[in-house]
Amino acid sequence: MQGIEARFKLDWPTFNLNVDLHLPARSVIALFGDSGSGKTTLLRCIAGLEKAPEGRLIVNGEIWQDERHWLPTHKRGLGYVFQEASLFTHLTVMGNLLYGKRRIPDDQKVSLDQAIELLGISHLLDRKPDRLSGGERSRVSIARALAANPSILLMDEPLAALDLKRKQEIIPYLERLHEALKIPVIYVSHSADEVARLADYLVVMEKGHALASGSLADTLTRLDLPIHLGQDAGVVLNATVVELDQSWHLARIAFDGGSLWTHDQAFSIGKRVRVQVLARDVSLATEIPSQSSIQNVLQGFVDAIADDNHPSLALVRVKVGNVMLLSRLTKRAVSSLGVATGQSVWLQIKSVALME
Amino acid sequence: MQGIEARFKLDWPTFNLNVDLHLPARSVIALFGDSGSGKTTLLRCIAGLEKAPEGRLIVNGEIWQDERHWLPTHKRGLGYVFQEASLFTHLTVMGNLLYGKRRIPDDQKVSLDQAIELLGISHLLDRKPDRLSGGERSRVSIARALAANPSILLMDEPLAALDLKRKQEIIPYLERLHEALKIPVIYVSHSADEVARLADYLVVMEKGHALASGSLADTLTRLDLPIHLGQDAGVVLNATVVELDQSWHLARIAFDGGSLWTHDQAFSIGKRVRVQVLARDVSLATEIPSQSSIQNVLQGFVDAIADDNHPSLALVRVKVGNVMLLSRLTKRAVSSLGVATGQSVWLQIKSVALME
Amino acid sequence: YAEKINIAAAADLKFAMDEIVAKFREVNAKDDVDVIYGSSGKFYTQIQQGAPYDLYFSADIAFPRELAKSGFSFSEVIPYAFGRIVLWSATMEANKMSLDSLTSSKISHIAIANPKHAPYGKRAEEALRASRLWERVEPKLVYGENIAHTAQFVQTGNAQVGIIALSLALNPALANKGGYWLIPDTLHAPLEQAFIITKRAQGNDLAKKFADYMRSSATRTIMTKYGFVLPN
Amino acid sequence: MMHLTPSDIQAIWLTIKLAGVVTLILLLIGTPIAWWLARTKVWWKRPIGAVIALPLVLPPSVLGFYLLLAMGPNGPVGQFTQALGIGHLPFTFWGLVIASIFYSLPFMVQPLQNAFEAIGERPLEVAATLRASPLDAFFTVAVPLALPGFITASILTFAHTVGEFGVVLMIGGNIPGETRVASVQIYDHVEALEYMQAHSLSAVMLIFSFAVLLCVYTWRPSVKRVG
Amino acid sequence: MMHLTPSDIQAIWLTIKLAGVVTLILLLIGTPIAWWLARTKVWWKRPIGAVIALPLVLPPSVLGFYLLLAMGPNGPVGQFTQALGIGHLPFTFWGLVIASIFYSLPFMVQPLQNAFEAIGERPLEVAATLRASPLDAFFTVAVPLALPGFITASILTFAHTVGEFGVVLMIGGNIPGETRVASVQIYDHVEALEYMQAHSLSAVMLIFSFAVLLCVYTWRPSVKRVG
Ligand SMILES: Nc1ncnc2c1ncn2[C@@H]1O[C@H](COP(=O)(O)OP(=O)(O)OP(=O)(O)O)[C@@H](O)[C@H]1O
Ligand SMILES: Nc1ncnc2c1ncn2[C@@H]1O[C@H](COP(=O)(O)OP(=O)(O)OP(=O)(O)O)[C@@H](O)[C@H]1O
Ligand SMILES: [Mg+2]
Ligand SMILES: [Mg+2]
Repeated sequence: MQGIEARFKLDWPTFNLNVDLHLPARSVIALFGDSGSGKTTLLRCIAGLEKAPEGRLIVNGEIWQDERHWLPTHKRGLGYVFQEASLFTHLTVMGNLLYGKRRIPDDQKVSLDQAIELLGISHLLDRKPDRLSGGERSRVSIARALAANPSILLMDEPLAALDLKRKQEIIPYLERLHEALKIPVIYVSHSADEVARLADYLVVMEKGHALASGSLADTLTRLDLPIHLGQDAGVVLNATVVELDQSWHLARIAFDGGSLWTHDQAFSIGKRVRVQVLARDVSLATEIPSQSSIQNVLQGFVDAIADDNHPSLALVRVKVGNVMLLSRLTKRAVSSLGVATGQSVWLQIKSVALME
Repeated sequence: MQGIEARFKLDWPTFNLNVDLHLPARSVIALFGDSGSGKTTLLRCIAGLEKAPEGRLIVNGEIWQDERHWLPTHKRGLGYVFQEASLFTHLTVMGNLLYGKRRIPDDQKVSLDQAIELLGISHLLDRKPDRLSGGERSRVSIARALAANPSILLMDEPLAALDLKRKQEIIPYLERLHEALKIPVIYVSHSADEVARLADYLVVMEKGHALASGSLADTLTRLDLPIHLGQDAGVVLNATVVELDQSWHLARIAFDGGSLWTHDQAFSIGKRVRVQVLARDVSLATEIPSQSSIQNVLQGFVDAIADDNHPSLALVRVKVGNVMLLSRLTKRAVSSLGVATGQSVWLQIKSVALME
Repeated sequence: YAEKINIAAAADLKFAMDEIVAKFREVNAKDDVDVIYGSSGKFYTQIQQGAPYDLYFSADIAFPRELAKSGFSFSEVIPYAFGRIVLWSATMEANKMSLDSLTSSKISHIAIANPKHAPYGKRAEEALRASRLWERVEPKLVYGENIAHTAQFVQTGNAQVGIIALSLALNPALANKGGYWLIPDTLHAPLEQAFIITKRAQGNDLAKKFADYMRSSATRTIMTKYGFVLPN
Repeated sequence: MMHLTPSDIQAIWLTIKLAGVVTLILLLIGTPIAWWLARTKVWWKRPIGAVIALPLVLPPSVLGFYLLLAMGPNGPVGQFTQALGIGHLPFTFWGLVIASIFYSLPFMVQPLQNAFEAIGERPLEVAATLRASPLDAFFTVAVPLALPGFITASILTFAHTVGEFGVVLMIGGNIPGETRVASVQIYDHVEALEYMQAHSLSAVMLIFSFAVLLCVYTWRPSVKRVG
Repeated sequence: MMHLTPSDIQAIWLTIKLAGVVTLILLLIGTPIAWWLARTKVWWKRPIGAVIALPLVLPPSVLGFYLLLAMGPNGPVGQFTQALGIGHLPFTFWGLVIASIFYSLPFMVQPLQNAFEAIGERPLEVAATLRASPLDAFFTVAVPLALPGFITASILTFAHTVGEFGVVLMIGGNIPGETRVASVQIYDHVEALEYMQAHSLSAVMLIFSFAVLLCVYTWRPSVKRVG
């Protein structure tokens, strides 16, 4: 049996965790939720650091916890990036990195050198953790978790302390790693952007419960949820590169409903990519738009209209071919354009974020 | 003499800090820079936690450090939100909050109750810090710094551990606080969004040096810098509410170059507000746009065109009335629209983020 | 082959016994004799618990008697000396004093061994009581753990006078100071000292040999020199 | 079996008084020393740290003998106290106190030093940013955070002073009500072969100490750290 | 002045051997006890903690007396060792070792317990996520992080064993080469009024101890914490 079956019940005086999740194997599962909603607690239960008495945890067919079994943390073969970097203060950075690596067989799959290079910590290897900046510490702790060759990776806001440039270097690396290792990654993040880039599957936590749990495509277009993703509501599309425009460094990608231009990342034709289209980047028009800098225009039909997180705003779900896209407009625009369910509209997509 | 004069030189084996800054009084000063660029170290120097031997620090005319003077930290009257929450583990949340408050005169200006309420920590007051989640801890530490009624506020990535909803509640509160207290705030952040919303003044750090230092309007439209702000290049406008559309919860705000519609936040006519316009939200057209959901259309002249952070992208600076706006387009669009310096263009602004 | 004995000896015997053993070694060069000095009471307890002592020289005959009674002794109880006590001072002319001088206001502290368990202390108390001085001097008394400790109180000047063993007062380390005054032995019960060969030394000829050596004239000379009054 | 003579009871009171006073004074003396050792960066803190532990390696009664010499009329301390008009310290309660302080200092300083070092810089930095002067921060942050260290140090010091008798015997002179503490009294009972009385007094000391220790341990907070 | 007799030198070696053996054994015994006390949450850890500190409150020679009774031919321990064929422990080197272990246990356990508590859960949790079994994590994480505690505990134990003579005298019987350690030897010198010899031996002990302590303190890492 593949996948992760996780059922936990915890009763703390101030907090109750009660989840029953079935998570896909080999996915990046985003854990999303307010501060204090129980994300860290859930990760700790999965790691075996918190002992939920009535728990049940089966990872890819292996029983980690049920009424009779309890696999201690060090036998679970996981990688955990703690919310606070938690480096060993008595070891150098290199000592920290080697700590896990030494305890696994030699034929491990993650190259430590590569992790060190990609996380930009090669100049720090001889230092003790008390001589590192906040972001440096969190990069070391990501590398440390990866070096232990986990069969499941738990990451608690790993990129929160990093600058955008760093994030943009690390995220593709994590993606590649995930592809190469074929392991599930459970990823806590407050950034809808990160979630959209990395995740296939989304779990939204609220007060210790899983409010929603499903594939990214399903959960992101559920109009009752995006409020939790705040301004960054949007959808993720799977597409194929079909045309390259080398002079302008652009690539045309086709999906189940049309095609879009995006930046070229040294693609080859036929490559499968994921792109994110944010609702805020999608505007609607009832006529085909005239000369504009917006180069991506698609045609679709309005599927649903819902309130957004401000009374002046609406989220409109538009069906383009076989996929759903979201657009955020003012309600006045909905009214003045006369947008209604079933109507044909033009979508102007200002920007498409590439994810691989 | 108003303002902050800060000159520090530190020579560590692995890192050199060398800055000479003149910062405005009563501003929110954003410290922006890569991980390890020295932001925390600079804050620590200002706070007197790091003793830079050849330093000079004058805050609103008061000498905090020079060749002869050294004001110890506890006499500097500052508030410091550390990068790691650093709560006192032997005190409850309330004990932590009262720690600073007890040490200042009674007629202090920040209401602790209000801070507690706005940071959403009222249910945590009796707990010890080891029973808090990561985000809860960082909120408590913000409240603790505020409660000490600082005359200058140093904040090291205070919102990094928080979800978007929380951030959106806290940022306006910090803005109001800053307005009410009229104190300088030095704010480290990796989020261009936060910087744009909060800051008046921007210092960009790189390898211990201040790469740029200037008002937000100046630095944000400097085309050689936005790469550091990544995808979130944009400008900030000061404007006045001139019209309210109550039925659609919209407000029209006028600035030195036209007017824009934005969400109504229970405004009254004449209120001064700040709005952020991101380059990614601005598209250009050479003809006046037809029926579209985009309701904000302005006219302006192309001032400059520069490369953006991907070879396919360009940043275009457009002068609208007396202010500059930025627009991000593909180079192909620049070419196909024939955008050139001095040309008249229409700006379609998809979204305007309100800051107060 | 060479034999070995451990002698447990009361601390007041230290100087005399060292000399006796040195002489004994001259005669029995190949044999090994170790002397361990300490409190008689402690040795008594330790012998009951199987301590490896072959001869036990007690400052108080009561201890060897008790051991003999309970079967820890191989020999009969052999008295070897009577101890005498003296008034001694490091800072005053003790030879010009008597017990009555102890009431002098110049004397704030008088050191005696703890009468509760130290035989010399017990005799000191008896002498003071017999002179009807006890009540008057008791507030000035400080108690040493044993007679050597008592001497140290006096020697360091912390107590102006002390009642110590004659054997100690004759010791070169103390003798040259202010002299001593011998307390008449009519004022206290005799301090009879005795030794035994322990059960452990049953087959040990060397122990027997040493016990015999105690009766030699060489030994008697040494004992007398150090202020012990010999039996008969 | 638990019959105590009045002099036993007097000895117990004296012991509690002595150990209490010594522990209190050592808290006052040892805390700043430990704080200084934990935080200074000068190289000669190491020899000083070593010197503080030195009295431990001398047998107590030998240490007592040296103290007796030093505090006596011909010793330097004795001449000093004489000049001050205090008189001489041997055979007095305060002489015992001073000797015990000297002897128990490492038991106070070492655990405190470790506890202070384990706090780290950060809490004190935080306190400074919240307007607490170094002294204020010391009492409101360092001391509460080092509480387990204070408790260990106090227990070791108190118990050690209760149990110690070599030094006490040497300089105290075994004076009832003044310097005859329980440890000396038990020792005297044993030496006088009064085993029943020794057992009773030992049992009382043990039970009393156990009760006190139990209270302290129960009340002792466990250390909490947030990662 | 520094003239030492052969028996002084023998006593010094015996002392170092005794203190070394006791410290080593106590590291082996005390560490698991301290670890357990630091980490268990059962209520009866508190009485156990109190019991461990109890031997401290008895005067050493009285404790020695009770140990002598227990380990002697009629005592329970004695009968047990006799049954094992080891014979009796009093008046042997190993008897001293056992008595000193008993007496010095709190000096080992208490600082270690504090040091272990100060580590907190997090480093051990991290170690577990990096595949370290509890035992592995104990040696590779807990021990290095508690190093200052180990050093303090070892110093206190070692020095205390070097200095202690009440127990040793009672149980050892002062037998040359077997149980006559330096503290007893110095004590004997003082009792015999051989002050010069006492001074020499004391000075040697102090200088030697100072040198050892200085090395330990110099090498001792300071605690580092990252906020
Ligand atoms: N105590 C120290 N001793 C020596 N070097 C240090 C020390 N603390 C930090 N550094 C180094 O100084 C540089 C600047 O650190 P600083 O903490 O100021 O960075 P930062 O800009 O705050 O980074 P981040 O965004 O990751 O928190 C880093 O390269 C770091 O490795
Ligand atoms: N040891 C504890 N004992 C009791 N309650 C706790 C404990 N740790 C956390 N909590 C509470 O449990 C709830 C969930 O905490 P958790 O750390 O899982 O939140 P989170 O979703 O990770 O939040 P954040 O985004 O702020 O890190 C919080 O309300 C917190 O106050
Ligand atoms: Mg969390
Ligand atoms: Mg930093």
